[in-house]
Amino acid sequence: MSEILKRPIPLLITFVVGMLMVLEYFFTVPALTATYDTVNTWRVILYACVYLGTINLLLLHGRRVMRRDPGQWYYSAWLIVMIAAYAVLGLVWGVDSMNYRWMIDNVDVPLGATMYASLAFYMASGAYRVMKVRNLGTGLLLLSAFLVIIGNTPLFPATWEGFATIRNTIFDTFVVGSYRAIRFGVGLGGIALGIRTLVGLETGYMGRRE
Amino acid sequence: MAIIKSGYVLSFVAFILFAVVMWVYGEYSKRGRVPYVKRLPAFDAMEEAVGRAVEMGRPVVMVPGRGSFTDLFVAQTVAGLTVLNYVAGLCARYGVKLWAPMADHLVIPVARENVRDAYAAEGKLDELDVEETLPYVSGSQFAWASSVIGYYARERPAANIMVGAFWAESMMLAESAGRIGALQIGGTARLYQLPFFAAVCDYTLLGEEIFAASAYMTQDPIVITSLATTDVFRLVGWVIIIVGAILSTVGINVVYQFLSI
Amino acid sequence: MISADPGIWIAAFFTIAATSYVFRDNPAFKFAEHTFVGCAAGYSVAWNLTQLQRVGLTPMMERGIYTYLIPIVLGLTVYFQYSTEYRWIARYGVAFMMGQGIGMALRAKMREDFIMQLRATVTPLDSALGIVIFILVITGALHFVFTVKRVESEPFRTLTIIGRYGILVALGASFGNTVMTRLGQYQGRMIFLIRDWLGLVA
Amino acid sequence: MSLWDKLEAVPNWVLYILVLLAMAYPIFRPLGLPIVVGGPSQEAYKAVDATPEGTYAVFHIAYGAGGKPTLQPAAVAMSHHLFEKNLKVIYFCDNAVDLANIWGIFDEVSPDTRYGKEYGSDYVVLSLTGPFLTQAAVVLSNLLETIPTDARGQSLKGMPMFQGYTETEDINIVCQLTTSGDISEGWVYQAVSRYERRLVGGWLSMMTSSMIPYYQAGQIQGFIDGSKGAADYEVLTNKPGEAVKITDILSLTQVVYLLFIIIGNVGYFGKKYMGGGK
Repeated sequence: MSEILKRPIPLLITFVVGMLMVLEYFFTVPALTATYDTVNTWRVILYACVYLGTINLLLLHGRRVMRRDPGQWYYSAWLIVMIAAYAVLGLVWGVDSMNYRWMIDNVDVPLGATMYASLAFYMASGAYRVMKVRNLGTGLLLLSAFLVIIGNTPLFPATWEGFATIRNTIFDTFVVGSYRAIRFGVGLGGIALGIRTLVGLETGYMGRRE
Repeated sequence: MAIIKSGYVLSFVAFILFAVVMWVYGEYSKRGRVPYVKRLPAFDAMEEAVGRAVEMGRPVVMVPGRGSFTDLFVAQTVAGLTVLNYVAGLCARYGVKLWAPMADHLVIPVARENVRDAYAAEGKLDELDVEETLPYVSGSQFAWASSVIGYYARERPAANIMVGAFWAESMMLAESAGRIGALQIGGTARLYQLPFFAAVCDYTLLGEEIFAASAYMTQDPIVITSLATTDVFRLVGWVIIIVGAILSTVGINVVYQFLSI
Repeated sequence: MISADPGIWIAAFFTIAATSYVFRDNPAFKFAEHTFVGCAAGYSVAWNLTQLQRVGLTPMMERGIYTYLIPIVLGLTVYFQYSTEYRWIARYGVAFMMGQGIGMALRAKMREDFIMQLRATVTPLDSALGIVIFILVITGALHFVFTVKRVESEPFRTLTIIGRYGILVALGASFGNTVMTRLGQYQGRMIFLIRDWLGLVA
Repeated sequence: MSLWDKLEAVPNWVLYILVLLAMAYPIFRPLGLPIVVGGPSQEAYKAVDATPEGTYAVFHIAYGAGGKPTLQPAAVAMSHHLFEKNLKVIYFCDNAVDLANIWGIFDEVSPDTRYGKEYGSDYVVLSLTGPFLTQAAVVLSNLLETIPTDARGQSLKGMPMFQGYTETEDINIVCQLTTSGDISEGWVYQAVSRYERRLVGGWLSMMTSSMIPYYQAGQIQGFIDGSKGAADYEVLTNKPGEAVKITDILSLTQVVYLLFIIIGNVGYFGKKYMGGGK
């Protein structure tokens, strides 16, 4: 009995729940949609029970603090304090409170916004150092990038409307056509992976195939 | 009879047909007739990359992406690990140092097992230290990126191979490795990061090409049947577009209506 | 007039610390990054516990919906992945999540990513725009055919090469837009520093 | 060291200082250039404008901290438009940063004083969790059953705007602003494909390429193309603000960027063909 519990039944759950989602999309059957809505509600509740990411973070940084890793343990200790502060205050004050908004607006937003924004500097040094016209392919890519940047810079369309037209034409032709061809693959490839997973051929997520 | 929504009939039939074609190809490959898979130029470049590392006496960096197994990027992560397995085999054979930074807890054991298998196949298992060759660098995006960039600056690798799921850090890696003149092979199916690899890398695997490259390496029938099935639908779509466009140019919209049922 | 609000000063410190990383990795950045990772994990715990109480526990107690115990138990099974002996129990929660997630993500792809895209391309070839899109779609589609040997010989081979160059032009356009994205993002921070923090501009 | 070597050897910190200066200068001396409004922004405006009075609009705020500088201005401009059209607006988000962003939107738009709107009667804020596609399904088809309370813990069923609320049919349009490809594509799969609602998209301009096939095929009514789209929408709603300012400043920064590409390639080709080949 225990062998069936280990693999076949979980795979059956994946298949049944997966097919419920798919059939509900194609067929208007009230009972099917009611079951689907219930499963979605369960999925929201289940999601709110799983804190693996935070646990892994605490285990990793907790170990660093215990071992007093040189040059790292105090950063890890601070990280754990931050997790505790934001978790406890979020529950005490409420995540919708103005105090909590103050904590988010003055710590999280500047950090999150600036970390992604600082990629602008990598793009600048990238443009200068590695964006070279090495062959026809990179040449076309750079020419297209160049014309789009000009079209996106109000200075140029303000002097000659044609720059905006060139930029829009590149999007309305090359980008629509080529990305539509790419999207075929994303769609069909996604279906292939989905079917493989639902029928149990792709079980990477269950660890290596025994 | 269950009411299928109008405008969804063709999609449902196509979906069922897709599963059937996949099953048929699966049966064929079980009887040894695995479909043909094209050999991509980027695949040969990997041999060139390791050869360059031997000449320069410098390491090869192979980054299998930052995806995991439980998110929707599992296929890209598996493709990245396949390329890692292949590159590890080449490094073991030619005695080149390999460095493959890890970013996800679930991927680490599988990646290390793959590389162990590759080194064992070349009879070089004793030369492998998995902790050093496949270190867990960090789970957080920018800490991970800064460690990888630090490695590029210190070790100045001869080649940098990046295949798998990547996010905003792709530009940082491609730019930093390009700055030290490494031969770069980049491949991802995450569309938003594709422009950076295409702009900076010497060889690029565009989107699905990473699946074709990994299928070519492993000849894994499950992945190849998927590729073959998507190709069938792509070619059917190709014919529909040509016939449909020509007919609609002369005013016959039958194909457009067919696609709307 | 320089700002007197302590919150603005904290935000300014973190903005500068997070930027410093680009020049050189340094303690201020390490502190900023560990703060960022910590508070992101912290608020997601508070957020999800609040949701668990509002969406799950309270309705179960007040309205007696005891079927909500099923997702809660499934959620708890996932923690068995930490035990070597009972790791297989975790598969139940993962199986439910994967089935629901993959089924939901998969179902609309045939229609929206394939059928509707085909339909948008079977339009009359009576404009330069329409013709160029048509050519790029059919050559681009051929470029991604990997398992048909016939496509590697003429005339298809030339079409696939055209397709690849079309894709590279499209990627260039996407790169150009990414420049605007990244520069625009940092522009916002620069306005914050000069206007909101230093008050050098109205 | 030949001229070409010098051209290729500018250290990074010099490049970064040039970028910082190019960003700072126009803040003091705005160029005040006219904005050429793009097609997709106009279509997005028309789609919202065509929404009948009194129907419901879902507004998904999902740009977090990374997208706030460029997309929050679009959220403000679009909120002005939704309230002007007297629609019942359901704001929703799935994390504390986006909830803080929504409070920030209300600070700038002040729906109560400027438009005479009342929380609970004309607009509401929901906080959700779970995978995105599931959140979209819940909001569009099973809201009152699954989500008992709003972001502040008040009961939804008790709110005036949800009296006699029929799931899905009452929602006339979905607007979304996000930095995540899974969300922008996910809305096509749920709002357009499964529930057949009108959808107005909004994302970072780096995402436009992979989303534009949906727009050209008519699946998405219109979209906000990053800060450029946000500036367009501010102009269309006659509420010039942060986005117009950012786009104006971007002129100089992007010119500097173009110069970097040119100098880099001049150095590269000079070295390659003029002497001292690589």
